[in-house]
Amino acid sequence: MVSLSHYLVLGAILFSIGIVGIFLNRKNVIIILMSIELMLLAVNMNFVAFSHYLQDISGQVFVFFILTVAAAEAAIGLAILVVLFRNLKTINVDDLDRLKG
Amino acid sequence: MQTLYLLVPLAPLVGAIVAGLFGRYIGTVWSHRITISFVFISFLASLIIFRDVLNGNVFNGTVYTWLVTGDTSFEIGFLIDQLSATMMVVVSLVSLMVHIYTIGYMQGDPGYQRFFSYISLFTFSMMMLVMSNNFLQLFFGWEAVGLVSYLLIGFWYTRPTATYANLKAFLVNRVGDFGFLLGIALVLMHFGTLDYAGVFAQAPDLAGESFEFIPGSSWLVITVICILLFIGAMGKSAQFPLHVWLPDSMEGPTPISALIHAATMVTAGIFMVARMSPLFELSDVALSVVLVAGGITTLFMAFVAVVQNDIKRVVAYSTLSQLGYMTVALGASAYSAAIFHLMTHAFFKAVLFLGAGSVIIAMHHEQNMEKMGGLKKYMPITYWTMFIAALASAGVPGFSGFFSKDAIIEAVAFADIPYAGFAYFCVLATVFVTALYTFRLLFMTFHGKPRMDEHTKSHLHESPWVVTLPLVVLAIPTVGAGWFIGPIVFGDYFENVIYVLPEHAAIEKLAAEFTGIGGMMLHALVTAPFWLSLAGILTAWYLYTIRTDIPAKIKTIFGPVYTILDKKYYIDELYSWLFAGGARALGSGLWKIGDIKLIDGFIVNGSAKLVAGFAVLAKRFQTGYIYHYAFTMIVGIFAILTIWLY
Amino acid sequence: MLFGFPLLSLIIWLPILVGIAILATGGDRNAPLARWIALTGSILGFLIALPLYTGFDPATSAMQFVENHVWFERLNVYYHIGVDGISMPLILLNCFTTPLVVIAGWQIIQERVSQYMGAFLIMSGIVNGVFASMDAVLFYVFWEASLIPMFLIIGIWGGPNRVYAAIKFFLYTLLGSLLMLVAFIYLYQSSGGSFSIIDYHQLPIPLSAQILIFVAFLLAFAVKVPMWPVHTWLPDAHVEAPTGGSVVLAAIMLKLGGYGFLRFSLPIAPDASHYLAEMMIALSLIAVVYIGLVALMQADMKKLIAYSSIAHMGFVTLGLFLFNAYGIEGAMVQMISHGFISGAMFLCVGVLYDRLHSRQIADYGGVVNKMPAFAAFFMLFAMANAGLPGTSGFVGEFMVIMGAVKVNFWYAFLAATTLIFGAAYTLWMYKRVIFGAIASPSVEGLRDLSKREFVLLAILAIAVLWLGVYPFPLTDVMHVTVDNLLDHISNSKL
Amino acid sequence: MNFLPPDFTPAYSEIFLLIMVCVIMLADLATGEKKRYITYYLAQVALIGCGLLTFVSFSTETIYTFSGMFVDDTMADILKIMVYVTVSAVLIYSYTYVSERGILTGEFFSLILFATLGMMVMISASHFLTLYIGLELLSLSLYALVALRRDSFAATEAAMKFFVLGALASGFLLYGMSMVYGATGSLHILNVSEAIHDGVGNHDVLVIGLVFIVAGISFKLSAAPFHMWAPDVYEGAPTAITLFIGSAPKFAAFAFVMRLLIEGMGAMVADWQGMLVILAVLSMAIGNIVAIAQTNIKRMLAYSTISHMGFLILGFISADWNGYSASLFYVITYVLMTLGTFAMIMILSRSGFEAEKISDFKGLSKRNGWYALMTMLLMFSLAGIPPMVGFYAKLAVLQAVVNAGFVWLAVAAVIFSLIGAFYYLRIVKFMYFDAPETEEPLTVKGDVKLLVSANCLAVLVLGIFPQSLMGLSLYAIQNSM
Repeated sequence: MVSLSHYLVLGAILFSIGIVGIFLNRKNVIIILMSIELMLLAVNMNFVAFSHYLQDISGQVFVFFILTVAAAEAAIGLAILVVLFRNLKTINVDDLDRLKG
Repeated sequence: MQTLYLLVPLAPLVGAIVAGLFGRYIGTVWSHRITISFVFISFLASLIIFRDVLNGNVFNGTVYTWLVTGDTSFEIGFLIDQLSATMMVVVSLVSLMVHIYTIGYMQGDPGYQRFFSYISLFTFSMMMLVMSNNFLQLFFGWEAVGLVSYLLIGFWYTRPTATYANLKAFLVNRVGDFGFLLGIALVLMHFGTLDYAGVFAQAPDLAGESFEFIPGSSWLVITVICILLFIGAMGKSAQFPLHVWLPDSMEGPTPISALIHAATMVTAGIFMVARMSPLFELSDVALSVVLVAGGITTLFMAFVAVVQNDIKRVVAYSTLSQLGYMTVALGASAYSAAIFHLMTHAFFKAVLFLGAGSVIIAMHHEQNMEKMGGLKKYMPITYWTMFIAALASAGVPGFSGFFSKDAIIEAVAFADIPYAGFAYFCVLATVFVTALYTFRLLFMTFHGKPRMDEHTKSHLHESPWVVTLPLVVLAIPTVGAGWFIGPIVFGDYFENVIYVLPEHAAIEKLAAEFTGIGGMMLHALVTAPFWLSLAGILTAWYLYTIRTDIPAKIKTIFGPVYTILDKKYYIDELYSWLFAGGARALGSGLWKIGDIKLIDGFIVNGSAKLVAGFAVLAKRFQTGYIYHYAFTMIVGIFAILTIWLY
Repeated sequence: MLFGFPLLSLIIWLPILVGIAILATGGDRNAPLARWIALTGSILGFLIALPLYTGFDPATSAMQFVENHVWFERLNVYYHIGVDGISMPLILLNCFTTPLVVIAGWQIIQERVSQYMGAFLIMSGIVNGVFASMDAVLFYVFWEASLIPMFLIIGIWGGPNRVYAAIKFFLYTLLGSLLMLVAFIYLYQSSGGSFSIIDYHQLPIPLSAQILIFVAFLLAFAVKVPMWPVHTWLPDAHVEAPTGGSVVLAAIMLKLGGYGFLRFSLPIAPDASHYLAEMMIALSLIAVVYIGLVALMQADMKKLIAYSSIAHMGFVTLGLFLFNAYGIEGAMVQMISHGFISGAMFLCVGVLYDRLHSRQIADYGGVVNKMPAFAAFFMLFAMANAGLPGTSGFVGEFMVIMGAVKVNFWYAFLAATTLIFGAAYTLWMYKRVIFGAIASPSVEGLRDLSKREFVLLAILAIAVLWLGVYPFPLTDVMHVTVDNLLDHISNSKL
Repeated sequence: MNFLPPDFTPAYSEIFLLIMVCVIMLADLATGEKKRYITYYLAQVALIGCGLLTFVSFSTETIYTFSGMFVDDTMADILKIMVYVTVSAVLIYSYTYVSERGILTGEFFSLILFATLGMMVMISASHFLTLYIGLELLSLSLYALVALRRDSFAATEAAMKFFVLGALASGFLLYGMSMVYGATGSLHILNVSEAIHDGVGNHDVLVIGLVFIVAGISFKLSAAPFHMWAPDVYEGAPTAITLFIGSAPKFAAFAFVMRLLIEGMGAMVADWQGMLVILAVLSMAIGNIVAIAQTNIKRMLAYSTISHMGFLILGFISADWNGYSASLFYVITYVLMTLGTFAMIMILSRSGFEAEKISDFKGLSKRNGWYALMTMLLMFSLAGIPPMVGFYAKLAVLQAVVNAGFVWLAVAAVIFSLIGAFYYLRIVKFMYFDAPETEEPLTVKGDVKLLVSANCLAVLVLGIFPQSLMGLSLYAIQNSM
């Protein structure tokens, strides 16, 4: 039957997909925002799995806070994206290299 | 009595300071009056002390403690005994005469006061050297004398040859002092004190001791000390390896050549070895080294003197050769003979130099003998005083030179330490050569046809009294000094001052045969030196008055020999190439490669460039792309994870 | 504490406060005010330092004029200052030199006078602090702080290539002293939490640790002395520093290294000192011979004198590692005499530089014809630099050579070569600059010493001659301290 | 089931600040462009109020409220007071700069105060949740602040980078927290430390959790492998915001480490000590070496921050109260120096001219001697040269490291600080040895001039009498451990 380690493995896979999404992606910034969301959801998966396994509710309460924070982050991320687009007329990741050295 | 001892060195010092610092304000006349009067006071004081020493009371006390460190205390003090008393008299007399002589010689020279202050300063330093009762003060006097000779040789500082000569003189003296200081260091190490009395007392029981001087071989302590001290003497008294500076020091004004480079400074080395006789006696190796050095110098320098045309150079080389005589005497443990010759030589050499000086004044500073001749008529006093000095220098019986040189020659004959034979041969051969070049000088300058141009010839006249008076005054002891040989050399004059081992009995044997001055002169007729000197005089007379063309022919026949002698065996060139050139090359090599390239370029700036290189390299990692930043973070995490989990 | 009055603190903080007051006088309008305050401050600094000598009791090796207050307990650091036979002469030398430097810079420095004078006075106070501090952190704070004024002096008023020289000087010394900091912290640990130097003297340390500590101290002090491999900053710093700067640099900054060896390396790590003595002696002898030859070849007067002071300081380190009374006292005397001589030599070059704005020997020749009084002074100092007996230069070298021969004849042999090299490079430079006919029209225009310069050189000449003719009072002060140090070094601490 | 209202007294200052922020936002609506100084004074009043509140409720024993999620101990109070002082100083320094650049808007003040609130929550968190909430509140308001200057390309790009990497880091942190939660079964820091102490959880899971947490921490501290964001954000953001990012959050990061790593996972000291050593060496190396090759002053100061954080971590490595108090002292002195340095940059830049390049400092000693002297004090203090306070900070930290037996680390730290000294020296060189490029006199408001002088002289005075600050940091740590 589906044990704790299965959930953890799933959580880990989702998490690493999120990470890979950030540094492998060359196209645009929105995909980065999406992969950030994915990472946070993977962590929620972990918390719920542990909370159920430990029969302790506080893990799941934590998940709700993470969800709200993730929403706030998405909001700010998109706001910055809009400002970025207005200035640089592009949201291609490769063009964001003015600051370097 | 103490104040008198202090007066002897301090009076000239005060004179020097007054003339030196306030020379401009007190004018030329007053400056020479003050310096001469102070030196005269010093001369009088030394005479009184000499008489006091003669009737027996010797003084050895300290003036003040210079320094105390590591349970030894270094003092400044005086040792007044027969040896230092004689030296004081000789030094102060010659110095007084030179002071008077300079009034005439340095007439109208801008540096007049400065010159007087320097010669008084010289008298002060020589007195400190002679009267000291410990090695430290001896070394102080030693270097102070070297300094003043540096100042005086380079007196006419605008002449490049003069400034080159005084630097060379100072550096060669410094090489000698280098050995001397190491000798003093060893003395302090082995005897624990620098005081003569203490050192001489412990000397016998240290005779056997030896130490790993060079890691392989073990040497006698006394030998090493004596050789090092003798290196100092060689530097100061211009013996063979370190003689190169004396001929060049003729660049200085003639009075100082007389005072410093004939009578007093160069004899400091001889005085020192005589003073250290208790040490030298204990090591035959050192004595033979002294002997050999003396022998080489006396013979080879005499040869060079024969070919010189500059009047002062001839007298300079003659001084070198006579110093060789004294060194040979020291080597043969005939210390009293050496001191006696030192005294007589001081007088007749001073006359020769001052005479040459007066000739130079008359000839308007022309020093080349080939342009002189027939001055006899114009300068009778100079001629006759130089004639007496020449006789003394050649060793003609009756004159002082004969007694001291003859004593030395016979002492060497009796000496039985290694290389005594070689020294005896050198000393004998030199008698002939000395006579030759001394009378060559006399005949070329005073006899024969005058070879100078009309203008100088018309101005030829005898030098003023200021110049001729010292000549006459010094001519008297040139003749008379010899007669005191009895008590000084053979008697007990230096009895408790100079210590001679029983087995080095050269002087005792001579004393046994000594039957008074007359007897010695008669005895001389039988011995070789008299005939050699006579032969020398005759050849000089023949070559330079009768057949003046022969010397030119000899010169062509013996071409290469002549050039070697003329170039002074190329020693000057060797030294300047090897030592001066070598030091400069090594210096620039070490500086350019060592400092600039290696340390500065490679290590210091090199590391700076290395770090700057790393900085630029690391800066490129900051590419500006978000995914590179994310990538480094992830790599970071992955690295730490692998380290900690496995 | 002399009759209840914190004399030593006053000696340290008075110059610093006066320096700050001068800084406050602001711009160049009231430059004369800044100069006069500086002069009175420095002379006052010297006068209050005199009771240090008169009130000093040469019979005890313990610290005198001690003041010990808590500075900050967090790291157990105390404001602990005191003076003994080793540090007292050096403080006097420092207080003696500061007025001279202020006078030297009187006319030459025209722009930013207040900062110049202020920097020197603060510098003098800080250096007094270094010599007097008995607490490791206090010592380190003063040691590093002394870098800042000298860095600014070289950098602001220096010659054309001053920036490189200033930064090189700063980083070179900083490298050494940072390792010393780690050594202090290690000692703090092993001594169970105390920064007092006196505890370190008694603290038993294993040999391997001692060697590490010794190496750390070696790097810090070798750079300051400077010893042979780490000396390349000194010629640059000297050539670029203004006259006053190089006088202070030569007369005082180099003594910090020698003092450091005496106060730290020898007593704290005696076994390591014995273990590494041969290396140290070898380095010092290299300094004497190698640098002597290099000095021969310099075309720039200041560089030549800089190299000559490295050679003279080679004697100091040689003397220190002979472990006998001659050596150490000789090193002390050499430091004091070198302070006078090289200070005077730099002033002489400064006199020439102010007139012709060139330090190259080739630009001069026949100066004696135009400046006889200057030539006389320069002769005296050149002779002292060559170690002529009767001048202070000889005393130190004589004692060190006497000490060296006790250890090994060939050490003395190599050390004595300084007689020849010293005379060679100094007098050769003297000949090319002073003697000879007037070389160039610019030399023709030279005028002799002004009254100010005359007084300056006269004071130093008297000092050099006095120490040469009668050094007894100086050495008498340090006997007991040096003997105490010697038998402290002789018994091992393992 | 009766609901007991929790004891609000420890959180009074947080509540008061929240209220004041709302008041400011409303007040900002009412006031037009001209009367912006009202919101400015309100912000200052808010900070002073919080200061009073914290000061009043100051007590040496630790109080837990909100069922153990919020703690108020001496360290928290001292850190909060430090934060208030820093933030009000930031506001004073940046008022002229910000008004010249047209970003003197209501959002500026509210975002800064929200960030301060986030910091305060982090400082007194004793539960993973409060810690995370505080962290996110701080981070999000910082992202917004960086992007405040809408028309500047650099600012928006910096904001985006800061946002993405910040989000990634908080993702790591959360993942670590989940692992630790899974292993120890509780989110309360006290329970977690007891669980680890008793060896309850599976060791490997704990280590994974620890690694991810350390990653999150080192991002916040901008320590080496996770430092990449700092140079770009410091350069891109307007100087006022960079000043804010470089100073106050460092206190929060310090508290973050103390709460999470020391109080929470103190038992696993063997593991995280090694990690911190790696972080410290890397950040000192990269920070000092790369800074030499910089020409932009803000980017150079970013790398200098990285190297200083390396030194800060040295304190934690020694893993005892002596080390932590050394680190606290280091943080305080570091913030003091950074405030002064950035304030000088703002003084140098005028409307339209950004003092970006290091060479803008050229000839400052001729243009204005006083500020040159002030900057020199700062530079020597940053380089760690006595008698400035920077030296004592380095001394305390090095002493702590040597005490823990890492002598080689101390030697490495000292060598890196030597390399570091060069680029601080270069600024002093520019100021004193070179001629000025522009002859513009510096126009500075009275209060800024006063505060900058106080700030720089504090660097010197604290250098001469360091006992006050050192004693305070020791007192703070000892009472809260």
